[in-house]
Amino acid sequence: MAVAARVAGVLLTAFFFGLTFEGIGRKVTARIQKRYGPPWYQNFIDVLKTLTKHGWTHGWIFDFGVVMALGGVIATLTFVPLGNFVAFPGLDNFFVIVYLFTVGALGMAMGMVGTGNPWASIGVARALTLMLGYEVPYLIVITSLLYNFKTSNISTIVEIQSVNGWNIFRFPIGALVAFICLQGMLGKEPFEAPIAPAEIASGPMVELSAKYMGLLMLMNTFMEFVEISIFVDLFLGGGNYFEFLLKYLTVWIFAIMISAVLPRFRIEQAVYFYWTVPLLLAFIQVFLVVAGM
Amino acid sequence: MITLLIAVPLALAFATIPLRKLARLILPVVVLANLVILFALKPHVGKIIELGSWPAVYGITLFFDEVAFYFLSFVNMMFLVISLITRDERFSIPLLVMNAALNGLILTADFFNSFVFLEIIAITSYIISTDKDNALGSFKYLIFGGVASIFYLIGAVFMYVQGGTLNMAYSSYIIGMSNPELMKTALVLFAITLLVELKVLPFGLWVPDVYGNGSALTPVVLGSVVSTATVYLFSRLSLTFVDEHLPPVFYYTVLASIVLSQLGALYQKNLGRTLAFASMASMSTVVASLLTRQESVVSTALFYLFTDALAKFVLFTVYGNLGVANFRNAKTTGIAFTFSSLSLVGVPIFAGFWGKYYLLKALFEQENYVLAIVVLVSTLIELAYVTKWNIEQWFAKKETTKGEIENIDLPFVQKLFVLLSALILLVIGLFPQLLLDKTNLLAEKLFDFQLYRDIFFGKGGM
Amino acid sequence: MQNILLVAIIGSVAGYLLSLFYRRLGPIILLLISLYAFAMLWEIPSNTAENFLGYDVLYLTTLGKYFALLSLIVFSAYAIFNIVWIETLKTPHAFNALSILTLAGTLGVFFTTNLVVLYIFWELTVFASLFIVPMSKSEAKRAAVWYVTITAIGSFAFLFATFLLYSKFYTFDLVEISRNLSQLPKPTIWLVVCSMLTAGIAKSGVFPLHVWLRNVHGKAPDTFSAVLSGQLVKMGSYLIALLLSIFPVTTLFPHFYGGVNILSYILIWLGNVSILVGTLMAIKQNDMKMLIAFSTVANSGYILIGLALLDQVGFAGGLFHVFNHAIAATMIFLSFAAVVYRTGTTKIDELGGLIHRMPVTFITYLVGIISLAGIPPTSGFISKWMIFQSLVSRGMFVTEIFVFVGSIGSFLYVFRPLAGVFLGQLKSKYKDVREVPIIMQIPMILLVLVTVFFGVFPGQVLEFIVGAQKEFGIDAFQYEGTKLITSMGYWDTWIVFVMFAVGFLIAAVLYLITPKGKKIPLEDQYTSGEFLHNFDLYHYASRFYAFLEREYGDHPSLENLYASLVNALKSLGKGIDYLVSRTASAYVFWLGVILLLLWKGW
Amino acid sequence: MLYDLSEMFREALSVPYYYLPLFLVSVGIYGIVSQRNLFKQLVSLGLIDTGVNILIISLGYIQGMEAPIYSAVTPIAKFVDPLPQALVLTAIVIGVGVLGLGATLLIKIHERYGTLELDELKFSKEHQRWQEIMDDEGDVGV
Repeated sequence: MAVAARVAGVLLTAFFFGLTFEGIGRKVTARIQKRYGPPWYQNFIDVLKTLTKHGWTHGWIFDFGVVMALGGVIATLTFVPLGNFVAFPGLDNFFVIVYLFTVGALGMAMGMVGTGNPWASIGVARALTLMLGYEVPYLIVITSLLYNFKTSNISTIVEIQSVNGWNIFRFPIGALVAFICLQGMLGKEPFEAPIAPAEIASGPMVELSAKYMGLLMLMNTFMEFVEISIFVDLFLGGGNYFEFLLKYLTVWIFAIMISAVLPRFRIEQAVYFYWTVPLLLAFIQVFLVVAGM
Repeated sequence: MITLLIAVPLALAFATIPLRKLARLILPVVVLANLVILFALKPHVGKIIELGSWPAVYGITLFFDEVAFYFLSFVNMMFLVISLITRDERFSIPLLVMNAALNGLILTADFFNSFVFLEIIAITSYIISTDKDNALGSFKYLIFGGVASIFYLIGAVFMYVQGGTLNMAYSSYIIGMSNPELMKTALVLFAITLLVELKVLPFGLWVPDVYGNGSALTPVVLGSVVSTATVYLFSRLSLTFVDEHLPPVFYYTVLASIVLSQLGALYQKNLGRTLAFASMASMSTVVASLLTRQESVVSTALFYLFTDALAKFVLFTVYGNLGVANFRNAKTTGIAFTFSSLSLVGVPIFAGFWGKYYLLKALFEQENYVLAIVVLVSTLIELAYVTKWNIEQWFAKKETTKGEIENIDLPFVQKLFVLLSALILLVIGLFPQLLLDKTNLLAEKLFDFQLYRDIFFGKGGM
Repeated sequence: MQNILLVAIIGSVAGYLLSLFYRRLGPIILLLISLYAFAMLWEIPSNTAENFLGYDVLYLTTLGKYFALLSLIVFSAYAIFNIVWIETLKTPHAFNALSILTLAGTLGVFFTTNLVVLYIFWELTVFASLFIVPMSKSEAKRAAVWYVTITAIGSFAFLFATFLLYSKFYTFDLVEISRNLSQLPKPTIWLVVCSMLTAGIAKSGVFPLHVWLRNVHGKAPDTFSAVLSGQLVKMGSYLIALLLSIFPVTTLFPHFYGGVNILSYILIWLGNVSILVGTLMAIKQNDMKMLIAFSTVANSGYILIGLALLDQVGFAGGLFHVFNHAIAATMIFLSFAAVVYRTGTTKIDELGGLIHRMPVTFITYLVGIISLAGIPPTSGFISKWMIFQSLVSRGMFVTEIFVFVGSIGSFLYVFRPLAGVFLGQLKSKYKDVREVPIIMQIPMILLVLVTVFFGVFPGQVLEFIVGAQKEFGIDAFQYEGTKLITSMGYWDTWIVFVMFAVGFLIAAVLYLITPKGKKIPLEDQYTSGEFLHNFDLYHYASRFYAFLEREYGDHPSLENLYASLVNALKSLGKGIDYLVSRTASAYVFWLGVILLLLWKGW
Repeated sequence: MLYDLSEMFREALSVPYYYLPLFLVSVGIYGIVSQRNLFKQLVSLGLIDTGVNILIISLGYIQGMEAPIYSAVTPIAKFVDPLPQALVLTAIVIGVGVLGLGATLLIKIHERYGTLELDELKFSKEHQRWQEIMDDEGDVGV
């Protein structure tokens, strides 16, 4: 029963704070762009409103894809440690989380392409290509951490940091690379080509309406939560629940601020970028780790 | 008694010149009679026969031992099959003459006689290779053969001048005792002549034009029968009478010949020429193995020789009659073709596999890695084009129209023999020991000059 | 084992004769033989020696048993599918006979440690499968020649090594040889081991001998591609696994990096390049079968990396990946066969929207690619996870790049047929397409269940793998029930699956309690405000990743290199032919030259 | 050590009656190599044959000996070696056979291609094949 409570805790945290932080992010973006911006609870309104409307569907795969996307991300979320708050201690294997994560992504991609709209296909193709770009340096950096600590459990690394100090100070280059990759994962500028509303009509989201939109907004929130949480856990020392949320908010605002002022890369430029600068930096980090520095 | 093997076909050949039809009918009978005589004489192997009761040193002698027996049986059996499947009566008389000469070549123990028989075989070969109006190819063959045979003649006379007798055993013994270098020189002369018939590359350049002309008869007779008999002579000369290796340049030439003729085959766009090059390659492989002068290798070379001759018989018969066939309309023939060609390459469960298997095994036991690698590489190339031609014929594009139906498959008799040969290859493939025992025996005898000599000296004496 | 082999060999003749009466009997016989063999084999304990036709040559290792059972699963699925599919073939009899013969050959390979017997069965398999390849498309003729030639490069190298070993030890028995191998001088060991591995590399489609896969898999009869990719390629992996584990590789070759010896390191690099080549080429393909053919190259690379690590986790991961890829590739190719059965094309951009007509086929493909891409809760993830764990624990970061590129790249390429063939706009040409007959659906559904089942309960597969590891003295992979344990942490397939179900349930509940959506036709779309008259063209399928493809568009091609090599050989042959076509005069001249050479000596 | 060619030549040149066969064989080989006419090639083959035959006879010649004929006047065993002469007789017969056959073949070639010149022959062979291809295609068209 304790497990169920912990799982519920993680999910509710992600729901409330995820949406809240998104709202704050919108506010921050607006202020940077000299606008007033929506209130912090705007995202709750958006989700609830969309979920109560009647929408359109393009067939069962569309419905199935949406459910699979949300379900997959929820499943992933339950394994992510929020600082020292872990639903399944010992089971937070990094690779399991990364790969479980793709279930949701696949569900979304499948459902959206299932609408039959080519803009969605283009968006998904771009998203996958971008993924090919950022995952490689990201995984290299993270695996260098795992190699260094001889474990692939995230919470173990969190524990080690509480003794040794944050990894962002021990591995500054790695943290930098991971953050650049995080920007791509979040789909924020300058790596925003898969969605690009002005170019491909929001790409995967082109045919979304009502509750489908709402469910995918939730999914998106959860995805961001997973991505940032892993970064916070691995580099910023996790900490207790509230420290964790604070760190989370910091990273999130930082990412938002960067995205607010940058234009977007073309997709192959993004891949090229990822495979040159961050990958090189990642290998410098690897060299330092292997050399024991 | 064994003399009949030479006398009867020869006599009947000349007797039937006015009656061509009769010659065609007589040919299988004669060959069958040969076989009967052979098997009747099997208990008497290891004998010499002195014609006209002259002592062996001076007179003409025939030598009949196990080696000769098996080669004779093979040659005559192939001849029987050929005589049964050939419907062309033009070549019956040359075939009779050739049969006599082949028997003579295998039996004779006299240098000059072997030259004469060789020339008779050559002349009949020239005639047979004019099949399908291929006079030009035949002429090319004639020039090659004509020039080459002179070396044999010089060699024979050389042996006589040095040894004082034309008898193989005596003169090689005498020269071997007094001056082995001279013996080797003579052997080089003999070898150059034989290499033309053995289709080793610079000397075998006539082969594609003669074999690849679309005739069914020419390549079968020349490839499966004449080559086999020539291998006999070559192995006798180079293994029994000489204790030393031929100059290494021979070996390297033959090795190059294996690979180059496979490459030639790979390039060909014509199945006949492909097969011609392939038979050059396999004969070169046999020669290369003989040149190693190691008993186990020679034994497997003979194994390889017999299975290869059988496979080539099938391939050439099918090609000669059907051209590039469409096997979907001729399944039995197709299966025989495929079996034989796979055996040729050395695919497991066919006889050819064991040929290559024992060959490689023997080569590795002797640590002869160069030839082993050459054999493997050449097999690889062979595999590529054999596969290509098999697939080409099994999955031919053109659908046969009704008008063509008569000639889309082999006639019954040919189909029977082709299938039979393919099945023999399969049976030998399943039970290789059947043939291997024989070839082991042959190899042992081939190397036993002591025995050969003893038979002569015991009988004739100087 | 002897009985199984004999039944299969006799069965191939029976299959031929019976299909003459009724063509569907052939696949049924294959199915019966597969089931019989499966039942028999399951009972045979490993490390059993048996006679074959009076020769003491059969020996069942756990590894062999594992591969044999896996093959039988693939063949059973193939057989069931063929019962209906066989109607499309022009030459069903030969197809049936050769299919059964292929099974016999491949089982023979797994049942022996005698090198010559292994070679014989190996070639039997190659030649039986060779003649199946060109049965449905005439373009496959050239492909078949490439297939047999490249496989033969490997098998002849193997034969070479076999005889080399024979000349040293006078035995063909692999177990006995491996005991004495260290007595040989170093260069010989290198030569022998590398030559033998070449056979496995050629057969499993690892760089640089991968070039045959594209055309052979792509143009072979549709269901046979499943066997080619799911089973025959695994024969190569078997050989690699057997050789690497039975030879004391770790003591024979010096240590290089991260606890990996130099030979393994070279193999891992071959695996790396295979992954890169396979992935990048797969992304480019427009023909769905060729796409998966290249994916087979990449996955063979994964398997090779796993096996070459030769440790507790990596080796087990490699063996598990064999299982996963075999099942996944079979599923994918069978679903393609179903698509081709109904539509007659393999070009991705000629299809679209088939999910609305062929849902079962789609599900099969979907689960297949989920497993192929290594996404939980299918079994495909387990093996990838194991390989990752092993690589990370050794700090092999360069290899990781390739492995990760291959892993992420696999999402890219498997999505291409998904989007182009099954999703998107349904082409008006295929409006009336129906789902394939129920008999064809059965194997697909069964394989889906197998994949998910072993993804959640991998115990049975792991038991075999652990058995194989123990047999060859490698530390056994640790697992308790559904909990997989490595030195760097563990995970539990069951809990992950449960949480997956919970997440799904939450999403489903959310979906169900919210207002229902209205079903609208595919043509009812956002069209940028344009009037569209032809929705066939409103489908993004051709050059799906054009923006990525052009980044490596002018890559060097090994296929071209080999082709030009063959051309070079042919022009040598042409030179010989030129000599022939010249008239006699030139040759006698040559004769003279040779003669002179002879006299002067060499 | 292999047999030394130059040694052999020196030996041959020291004996005057080897000059003729050497000359004939050289001319024959040159003819076969250089001539583009098939008949001339055949004649060259004949020359080589003759040269070799003479060589063989000279091998059996012993300086100062007499012809190997038994009679009341000839002293016993002061003959040259008779066997090479006998062999040469056979060789000549065979040579005639080969030459005759060669001539027959040439006639056939001439009948078929209308020429014995290799260069023309090549062209006419090519021409003929081309003609055959055209014929085949004509059949298909009809």
